[in-house]
Amino acid sequence: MGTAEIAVRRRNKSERLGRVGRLAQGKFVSSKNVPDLLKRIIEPGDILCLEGDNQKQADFLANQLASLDRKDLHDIHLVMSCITLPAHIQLFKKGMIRQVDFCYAGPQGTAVADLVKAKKFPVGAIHTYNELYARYYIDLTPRVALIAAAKADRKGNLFLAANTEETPAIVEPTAFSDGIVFAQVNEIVDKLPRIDIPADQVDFVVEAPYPMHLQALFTRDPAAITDVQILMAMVALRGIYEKYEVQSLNHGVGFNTAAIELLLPTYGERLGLKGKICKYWMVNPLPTMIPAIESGWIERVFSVGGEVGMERYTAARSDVFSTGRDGSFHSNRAMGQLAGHYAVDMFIGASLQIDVNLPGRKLVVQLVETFQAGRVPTFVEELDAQDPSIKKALHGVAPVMIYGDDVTHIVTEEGIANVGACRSIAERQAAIRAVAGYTPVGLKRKKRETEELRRRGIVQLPEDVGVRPSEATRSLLATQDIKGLVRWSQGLYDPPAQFVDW
Amino acid sequence: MTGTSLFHEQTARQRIAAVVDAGSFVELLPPPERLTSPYLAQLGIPVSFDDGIVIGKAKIGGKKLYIAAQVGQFVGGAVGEIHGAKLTGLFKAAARDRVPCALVIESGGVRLHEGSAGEIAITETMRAIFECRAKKVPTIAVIGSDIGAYGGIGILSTCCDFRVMTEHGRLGISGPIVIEKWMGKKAYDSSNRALVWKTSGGKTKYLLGDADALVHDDAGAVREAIGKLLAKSSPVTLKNAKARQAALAKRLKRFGKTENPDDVWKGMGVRDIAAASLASGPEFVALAKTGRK
Amino acid sequence: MEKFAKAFPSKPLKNTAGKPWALAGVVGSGNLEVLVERGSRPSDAMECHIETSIPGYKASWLAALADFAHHYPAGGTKVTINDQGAPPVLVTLRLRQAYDHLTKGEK
Amino acid sequence: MKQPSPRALLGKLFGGSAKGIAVEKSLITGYAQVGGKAVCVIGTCNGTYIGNEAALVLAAHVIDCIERHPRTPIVMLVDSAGQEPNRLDEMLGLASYFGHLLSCLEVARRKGHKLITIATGKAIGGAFICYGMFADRIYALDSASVGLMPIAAMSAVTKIPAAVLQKLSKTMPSLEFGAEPFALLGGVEEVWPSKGDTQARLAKAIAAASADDNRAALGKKRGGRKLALDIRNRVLAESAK
Repeated sequence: MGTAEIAVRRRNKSERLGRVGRLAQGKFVSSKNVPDLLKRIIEPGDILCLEGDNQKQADFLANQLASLDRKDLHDIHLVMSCITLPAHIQLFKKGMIRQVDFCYAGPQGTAVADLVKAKKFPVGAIHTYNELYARYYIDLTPRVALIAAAKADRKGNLFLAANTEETPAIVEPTAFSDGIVFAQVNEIVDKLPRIDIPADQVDFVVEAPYPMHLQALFTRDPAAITDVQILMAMVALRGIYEKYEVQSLNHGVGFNTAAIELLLPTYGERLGLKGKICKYWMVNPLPTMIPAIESGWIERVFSVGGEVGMERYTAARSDVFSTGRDGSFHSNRAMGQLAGHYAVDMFIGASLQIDVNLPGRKLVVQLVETFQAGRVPTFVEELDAQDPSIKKALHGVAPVMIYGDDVTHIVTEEGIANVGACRSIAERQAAIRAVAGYTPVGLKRKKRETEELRRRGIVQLPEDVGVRPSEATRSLLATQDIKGLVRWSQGLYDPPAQFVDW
Repeated sequence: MTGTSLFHEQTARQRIAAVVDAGSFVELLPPPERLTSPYLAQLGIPVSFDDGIVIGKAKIGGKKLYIAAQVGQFVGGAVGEIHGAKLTGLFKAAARDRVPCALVIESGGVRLHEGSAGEIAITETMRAIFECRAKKVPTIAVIGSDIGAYGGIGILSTCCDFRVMTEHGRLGISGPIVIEKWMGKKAYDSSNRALVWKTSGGKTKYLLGDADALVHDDAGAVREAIGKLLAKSSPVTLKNAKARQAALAKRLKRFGKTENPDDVWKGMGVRDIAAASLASGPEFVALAKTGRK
Repeated sequence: MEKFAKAFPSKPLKNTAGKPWALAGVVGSGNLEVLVERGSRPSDAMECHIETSIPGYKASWLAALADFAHHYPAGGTKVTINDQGAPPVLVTLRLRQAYDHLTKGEK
Repeated sequence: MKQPSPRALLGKLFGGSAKGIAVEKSLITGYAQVGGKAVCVIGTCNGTYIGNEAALVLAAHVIDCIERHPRTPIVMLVDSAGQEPNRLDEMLGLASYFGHLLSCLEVARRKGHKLITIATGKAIGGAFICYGMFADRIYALDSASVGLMPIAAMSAVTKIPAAVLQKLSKTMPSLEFGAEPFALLGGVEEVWPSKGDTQARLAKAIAAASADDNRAALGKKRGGRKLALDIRNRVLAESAK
């Protein structure tokens, strides 16, 4: 019975490969033949994986897929991390997708919301990255995976460069269950700097007419960091990092955390914290970490992905970053996510995607301003969407739910609420109100209640952790602009053009 | 250990306080006078107590000067009727008292919401600036912010004896977005910030001789530069006008068809464009000097 | 634009000498200017006048100002605010800056 | 209103002596006679856009006048839509070229040349600021388009509905576009009927011109710019304390 089933899959794969005929020369496909080839290797009912997270996208293959008609491609069960490109939306608009399992909608959030309203977005579930990768091995194993790599050699070996990202997590489960792996590459060369994916696991390769989409997602211009964010960063440094002596951490990506990174060599140094906190990081190579790295704060960084412009810097700082034998940066999203969940003392960020049932005692710190741009309050009593899971997936910064229970601490410019130490839901709500400032939620706080929580250390105002708000100015940052980061890096950081004004 | 306050990030009041001798600034028509724009009020736009310009008397190194600073955050530092009248009055006071006058610029030019009133005010201020220059009273424009000196204020800045710039400062008339609209994105991509700064930024202006000093993005450096210029003047004479005519004609002949600012830099003796781009103001000045040798 | 005024109970200013006025902040997107002046009556109230470009947040304003008047002896001052959509935290921050300038002189 | 050709306009202003004035690339330079006395003429026509090159041409003529015709009045004609938005001109310092033109005019003024401007067509933006508005006295033909910008353009840039601006302009002439409202602000001494005897008016204007800037006082007197003069005077009074 079991052997018969496996034989079916294997036979099915060879049938598909047989249909390709002259559309490929060995593993190599010319870009103009890609649409036809896709028609022949994908079957209705397939689980199809399209590589694409919030940084790296197999965009050429996605565009080719979106150019097909419903008659050629339908009843697809799409699995992918991030719905990022207009081409992804097209697949739904054309009615090709029977079900989708994904993590995050990112820049297409509004378009996805429209699809949901039009009932053209058949969601299976919204996952964390690791849930999805894990299911690729169990019940969501792709029949066909469309992936992206930097380079291929003549045998079909792949080099993934700095943005290894999720490629291994997709290729392995697919290749080892008779699925088809089809890679777009920026160029085909005689010799690769290093082999990240062996040719053995790759069925087709196309040299795409344009380089893969790569977002400079983690670059935060220090020039845009506000005094309020600096105040929050100071409060977090003293009230969380210093208090709990946080050694290893998973930093979110935002101006708040960028402010913390840029305060380490200045404010952190003054507090005598160097060597005591923040030694091990699970985070992408953030340009704003350069001053802390250069000042000797950071021992080790492991990353889920690369960052545009950081290639020469990360290569030159191989003691801190993972580099391959070729000397260039290496990342791995699945392993990074694992490390981020199991190997760190603390998660901190504005929008956190958190697996429930965390092992051991971890700090989970939500770092938010009480108001977002345009005076939208960050704190709400209840999410106002019909489908909170979709709403949460669509929002860059998810509103803080007063009833949420994953978070141990909430840090705002008003102070810290140690919600993890609260004894009841009512107490938890009071603690959140105490730091919710002048939002509608915050206005409901009662003075006596706040004072009692302060006495017990559950609520801490800036002055309670030794922070003077008048000190919170941009002059405290190790550098105030991108050019300063380049100078800190000794010219090794090459910021993307949109950040260069010199 | 800590970083520094960058001049281009400071507010008008912070700039004045940091540039002049401590405690020496006496503001004229200060905020409690509440001289706010009736135009903006009518249009339902927030007003400001100083109408976007802080003016007064002060000292640098013990020497008296009049000083004004525009508030770039407030309607782009643009000149309305009150703003302009304060500025005209200050330069006229400088001419009357024979006391140097410095203007810290951060303005896109005329405040559109007030129509032609601001336009006339700018030309009245120009006349007042030349009153100062007739009496050899130094007038100094400081351009050190991203908003820069544009439109009528860009022209006004060139009427002063001297221009002190930082690499953040920009000097021009039409801004990049206007030019892009007019000429197309191919001719001028306004989102290409490096090109924008090489077109109108302090470094290029210094190389061409339109900025007299290029200093650190720091109030102390600006203070020092103003201090050095307080005893100097650039007389408005026929001889100087003829020399300038020849220089500007030569510039146009030499670079009039040069598309790439880097080629202008090279033509002016900058050898390593990448290093010069990354250099601070004073470093750039040094690089340009060695290049010319 | 929305305009409102209210006086909040506050202990009288401690030192009566010093600068007659102080200003903090600038009117710009997401920012505000706060002018604090001495010599307002009565001496146990902080008199506030607000003009804001974003209507509908009066409750937040009043709460922030009341808290300030409660925490600092600001009686006998007149506070006038021109606002262009600053978040409440900035209101408190600028008030504190202007207050510091007024009571302690130059920053 | 249909604009007369540049030549026709020059003929109207300077009669037969207009033959001494060159019109090239919409730039006007030359010498002519007004009321039997020599004048120097610089200017723009055809609503042209001006840039670095144009500023140099006009400045050269001003220098020529100072050197060869001492104390001869300079008549400036303005019909220009503004500075041409151009990256290369900006890179080479358009503001400096305009500033140089203004400096040359200032040299002339100090050496006893009277400066008279006539806005003949478009008198808009940087092109008006960079020479025309720098005169001792500024006049405009009633057919001229004078001002910062028309309400429609102002509305497009400020995002304020045109109707709102239109309504406000009834009480705030500064917002209105045209020679008459500009005169209410003091920006124009007098608006001249296009059909009238402009030669006689020009002769009178030259005779009466003086170098003191009377515009703020005029604006206050005429009610179009009520604040400027008083505020300027307050600065002068308080700075003298």
